[in-house]
Amino acid sequence: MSVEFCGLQLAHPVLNGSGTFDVIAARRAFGDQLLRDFPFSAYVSKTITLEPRQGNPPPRLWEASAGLINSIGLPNKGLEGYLAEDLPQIVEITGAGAAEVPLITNVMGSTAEEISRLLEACDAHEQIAAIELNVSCPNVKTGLDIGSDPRQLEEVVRAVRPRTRKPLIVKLTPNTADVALCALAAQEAGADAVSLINTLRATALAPRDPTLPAGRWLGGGTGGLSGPAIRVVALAQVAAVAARVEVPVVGMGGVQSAADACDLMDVGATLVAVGTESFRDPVAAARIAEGLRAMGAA
Amino acid sequence: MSVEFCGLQLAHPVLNGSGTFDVIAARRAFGDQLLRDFPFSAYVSKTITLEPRQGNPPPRLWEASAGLINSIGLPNKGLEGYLAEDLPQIVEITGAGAAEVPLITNVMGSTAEEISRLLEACDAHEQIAAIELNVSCPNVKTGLDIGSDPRQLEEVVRAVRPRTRKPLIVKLTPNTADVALCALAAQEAGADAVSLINTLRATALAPRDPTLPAGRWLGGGTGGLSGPAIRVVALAQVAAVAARVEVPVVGMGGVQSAADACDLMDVGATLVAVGTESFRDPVAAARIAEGLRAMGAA
Amino acid sequence: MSQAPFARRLLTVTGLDELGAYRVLRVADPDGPEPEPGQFAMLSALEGWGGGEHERPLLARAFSIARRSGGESHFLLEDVGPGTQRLCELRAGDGLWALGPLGRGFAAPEGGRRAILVGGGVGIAPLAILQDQLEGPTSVLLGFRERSRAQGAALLDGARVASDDGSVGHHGLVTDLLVAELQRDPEAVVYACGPAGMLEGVRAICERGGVPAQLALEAGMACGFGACFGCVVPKRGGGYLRVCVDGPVIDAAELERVDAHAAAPIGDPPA
Amino acid sequence: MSQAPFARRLLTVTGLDELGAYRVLRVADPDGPEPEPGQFAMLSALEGWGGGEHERPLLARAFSIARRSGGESHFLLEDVGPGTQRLCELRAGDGLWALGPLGRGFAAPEGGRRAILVGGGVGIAPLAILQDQLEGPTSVLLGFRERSRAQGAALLDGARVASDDGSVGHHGLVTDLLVAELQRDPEAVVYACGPAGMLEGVRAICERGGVPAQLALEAGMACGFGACFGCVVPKRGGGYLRVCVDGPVIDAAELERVDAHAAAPIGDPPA
Ligand SMILES: Cc1cc2nc3c(=O)[nH]c(=O)nc-3n(C[C@H](O)[C@H](O)[C@H](O)COP(=O)(O)OP(=O)(O)OC[C@H]3O[C@@H](n4cnc5c(N)ncnc54)[C@H](O)[C@@H]3O)c2cc1C
Ligand SMILES: Cc1cc2nc3c(=O)[nH]c(=O)nc-3n(C[C@H](O)[C@H](O)[C@H](O)COP(=O)(O)OP(=O)(O)OC[C@H]3O[C@@H](n4cnc5c(N)ncnc54)[C@H](O)[C@@H]3O)c2cc1C
Ligand SMILES: Cc1cc2nc3c(=O)[nH]c(=O)nc-3n(C[C@H](O)[C@H](O)[C@H](O)COP(=O)(O)O)c2cc1C
Ligand SMILES: Cc1cc2nc3c(=O)[nH]c(=O)nc-3n(C[C@H](O)[C@H](O)[C@H](O)COP(=O)(O)O)c2cc1C
Ligand code: FES
Ligand code: FES
Repeated sequence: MSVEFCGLQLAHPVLNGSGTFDVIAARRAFGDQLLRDFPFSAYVSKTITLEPRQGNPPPRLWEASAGLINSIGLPNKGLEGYLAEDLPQIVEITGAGAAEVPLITNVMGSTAEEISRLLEACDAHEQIAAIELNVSCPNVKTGLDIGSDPRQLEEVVRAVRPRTRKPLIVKLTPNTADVALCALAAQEAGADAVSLINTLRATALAPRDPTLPAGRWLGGGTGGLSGPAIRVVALAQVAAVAARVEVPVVGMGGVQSAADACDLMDVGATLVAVGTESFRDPVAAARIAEGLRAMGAA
Repeated sequence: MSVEFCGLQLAHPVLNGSGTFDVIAARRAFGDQLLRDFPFSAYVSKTITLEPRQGNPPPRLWEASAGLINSIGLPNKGLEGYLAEDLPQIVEITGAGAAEVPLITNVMGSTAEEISRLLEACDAHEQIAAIELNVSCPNVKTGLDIGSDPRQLEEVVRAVRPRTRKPLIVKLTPNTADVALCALAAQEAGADAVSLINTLRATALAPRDPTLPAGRWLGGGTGGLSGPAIRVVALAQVAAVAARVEVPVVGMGGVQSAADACDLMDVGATLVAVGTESFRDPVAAARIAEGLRAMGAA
Repeated sequence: MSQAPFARRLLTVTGLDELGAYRVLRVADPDGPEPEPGQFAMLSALEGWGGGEHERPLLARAFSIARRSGGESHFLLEDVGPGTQRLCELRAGDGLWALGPLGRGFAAPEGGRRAILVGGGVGIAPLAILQDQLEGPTSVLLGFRERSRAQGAALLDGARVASDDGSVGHHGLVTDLLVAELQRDPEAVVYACGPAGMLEGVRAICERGGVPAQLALEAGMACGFGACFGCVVPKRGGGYLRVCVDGPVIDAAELERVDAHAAAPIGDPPA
Repeated sequence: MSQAPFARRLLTVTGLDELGAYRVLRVADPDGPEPEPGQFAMLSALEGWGGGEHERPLLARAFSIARRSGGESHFLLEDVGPGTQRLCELRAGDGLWALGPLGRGFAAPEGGRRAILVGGGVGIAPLAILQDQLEGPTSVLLGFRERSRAQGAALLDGARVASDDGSVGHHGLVTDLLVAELQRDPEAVVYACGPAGMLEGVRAICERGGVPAQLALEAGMACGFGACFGCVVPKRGGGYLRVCVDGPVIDAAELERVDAHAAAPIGDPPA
């Protein structure tokens, strides 16, 4: 069941999707049982940016047909705040003597320069085992632009790659014409792994209710669709990417069960991440890992 | 309720999505009641290509979470077969003395040359009121390539545009980084309208059942996702396009109810098309048109 | 072929009876068109089905009309997935959407030939209404996986049964019975419905013996009325047939072979 | 704050009682942690809920714990959408997933201040368990849209009621009662829960009078434990609070105003 990924030894193949599990808040809610029963084999932290961000105005959520649209807008304390305030608390939960899983820090920047500074800073912290570069967030213009054009993506990743010796995972955008070309570009530029899919661009209007202002529901205007609705899109994209690249693939999108995870692994994913399903069931990842074990799939 | 679209006067704003209603087969199944209760205000025929196509091997369908994946592969009799065999039968149903709705013929080709021949041939038939150019079918490589790159799309549409005086609707692919750029390109190149969304690329694996061969379920390998699961993605894409183009927009994707149709019109669609929902309820379009009327939305 | 009203109709369930491993769904439909044997309907439950509020089942499911009697339509169900499970939960008084009768049914025997009805598993359903309407003597040969399914044979009169596990009747395949029956009467015509493997056996046997055969096929269907082009099976000589409008009853001569993967699996492969 | 076991727990419904326009859902939970007043749980029905087989509701829904008694947890429900509708269909014996208790509850009054409980509509729920646990005299002021909802007042002891349509009690807003009550006792502390418009009224009144107030907020929630960052409300001085982990009970001083659009609407705005 143990699996090797970019030099990390993981107890099983199921992680969290970035931005879908806040261990600091979860510890407040669940106490130290979180540490003992930690459901993920590695912890991916929420996307951080160079400067602090408040995120989008509410409403930030809309439940769609078999899915969830979020328009969170990447709230975070910025690089400094993350390293000074969040990192120590995260490591207390994920680190030695506690859950003991590797920490993957997810970062996003709108220029190679910004990303370089993020990577360098992460590189200097030994508690960070690997870095995931988010080039795919649909809520922030720059993230989209970098990630959806293979050439630009290759350029940026090549420019930033030397700034860290840690494994670099590039999280691709699904909102692109041919995700396999983007994956190949990331690989060519030196990514150690790719992860996908992020959310599909989507939007919702306010319910036709005279007590509510009409128009866009989400404070951010548009958002990203996750959950079961995107599962078969994720399967196609992960399959297309895994068929083309040599580097390991982290597959995600609508995974709710071990069978869903197994499908992603069958088409070539090395690891599987769980996002929206953790909202329904915070220990979903443990259940899925257990199921994979029972299926003999991992 | 009557609505003007590219010079055509339509009784209401609800059409069918191409490839989701075969009037010839429906007449065999339902008889002449089809003519009397015709649910669409214009009839869009299934995509035709220059040469006949058998379509993909079965299985061609997979029911997904709140959606349907199809991998039909554009079976059709080819241009000649369509004009000689299908067109007269279609017109008997949609034409004067019968349903009396305009016929929109949907065509696809992999080169400007091919498309030109299709447009010229359609132009010569007065029974055809308008032409929809499918640059978005995810099952056929060439359709994807033309439609997902704004520059290539503009080039092709500009090249073929002079071949017909009939209104030309360009059906965009949703599998692209920025669909509004594609819509603008189509408009610049002379499209009279754009329509979207086509299906999202998706796939499925065979159920884990020892009696079935493992691997990809669909004979065509991958397919396209339609139905409720894609509704909020369609809404975002239609909104993005309608905000940028001047030409009318035909919105579709997961429409099941008048409220869904109204959402698309609220973000700027002039017409709305119904696809997968007609499979569940062949007169869904009439129900939706009726509902729009009751909501005062059309 | 009987044509369907152009709209699904909201019918009321009158009962759901156990029949061994199967259920017989009875629905009040006094005004519905008389179906031909072999025709089917696309069914979905009014509540707890599809799209608006539920995820799967989303699309309606195809079911052979198994019998018409006293203004009721009967369907034989086997619970194999979300759609059939939901239908098996229905109770008298519940609402059911039905679109149909759809498709091409069985053609009457030509030239006074005797009919042999060959059914497998839940595929026996259209043979019941066929037997109701055929004149003259018929042979009925049915195959099942095991005893609880074999109770389904009560749907027809005078059936001879084979079972995979030997728990009822002939221990073996229903096609064994067919071979023997054709030896007795090579001038018969065969009407068959069941899983793809069984139909392929029937097809090959009849081809070898030069016996005309009409096969009621199944395939995954999204619409049931020719709209989606999803339900195809390969045609002899190339190309595809749409099972919903070119079938479900197809002359065996039109097929090269019945492909197990192409046809949607049905619940109860007897072999 | 009481912490939740790290996993949703499968509980059994013991009953669903009518209370005017509302329902009281009772659930056996003898081993569950004791919640603090103001804490909530994320609930979803075992059957007919979410994702795997159904479309909406997909995510669990947040509900204040209205009472603990005899090993049971009580929830007050108003049917306003697919989730609450499904919960209102539950019957004794049905399974219910519960994650909780979650969030920060009400803090006990400081310095012997008398508590005034102000509730609106289904938002009266957390005030019931608060009243159960408060020592000393309290005033209970509740606002409802009309008579059938006002029956919900029976959940608390000695409530004074206002109704929008004047059918019960004071004809007007519950905040009218609060203004009068604060004139009598300006040294009180206010605990309030209800729709955003009412909470904003309470907040403004208390700010003007320098009265401390704790407001139990609502917001659309995907997770309930701080994972999604979806449930935010604007904080005084900029930035956002997560209602699920920074609240749902928030000191009025932390808020500039309670924004009606930001907070998820609840069923029964009394104004
Ligand atoms: C003309 C015709 C007549 C029929 N008559 C009868 C009848 O009289 N009685 C009867 O019981 N059945 C009959 N069937 C079969 C019946 O339609 C199917 O069993 C039914 O559609 C299954 O639906 P389900 O939701 O229960 O199962 P599904 O989940 O649809 O599973 C059925 C089969 O489809 C495959 N499958 C699994 N998941 C999916 C998926 N997500 N998308 C697509 N395929 C999937 C699997 O191989 C599975 O075994 C008939 C079919 C046809 C075409
Ligand atoms: C801490 C807390 C405590 C609560 N306590 C209680 C309680 O004790 N009792 C109680 O009855 N309720 C309580 N609520 C409110 C309850 O959680 C909501 O009423 C419930 O989530 C509604 O779910 P629904 O599926 O029934 O309705 P929904 O369909 O979710 O509709 C609820 C509202 O959300 C909006 N909405 C509509 N469609 C959507 C959509 N697709 N996606 C997102 N929003 C949409 C609409 O404005 C609608 O009025 C509480 C909420 C919170 C946060
Ligand atoms: C509420 C929410 C917040 C998210 N935040 C981030 C984020 O900060 N960075 C990121 O790379 N992905 C983010 N994602 C995307 C997820 O990591 C994941 O790629 C996506 O949700 C698909 O998986 P799922 O269907 O299992 O949720 C977020 C998703 C959700 C639902
Ligand atoms: C079975 C099926 C076949 C389709 N065939 C075509 C086609 O031939 N040409 C085309 O342009 N679009 C085709 N489409 C796409 C639809 O026209 C429509 O764009 C899409 O299904 C989204 O709408 P819906 O969610 O309402 O189905 C097809 C869709 C389905 C489901
Ligand atoms: S089921 Fe749609 S064409 Fe046959
Ligand atoms: S509900 Fe998810 S963070 Fe509050």
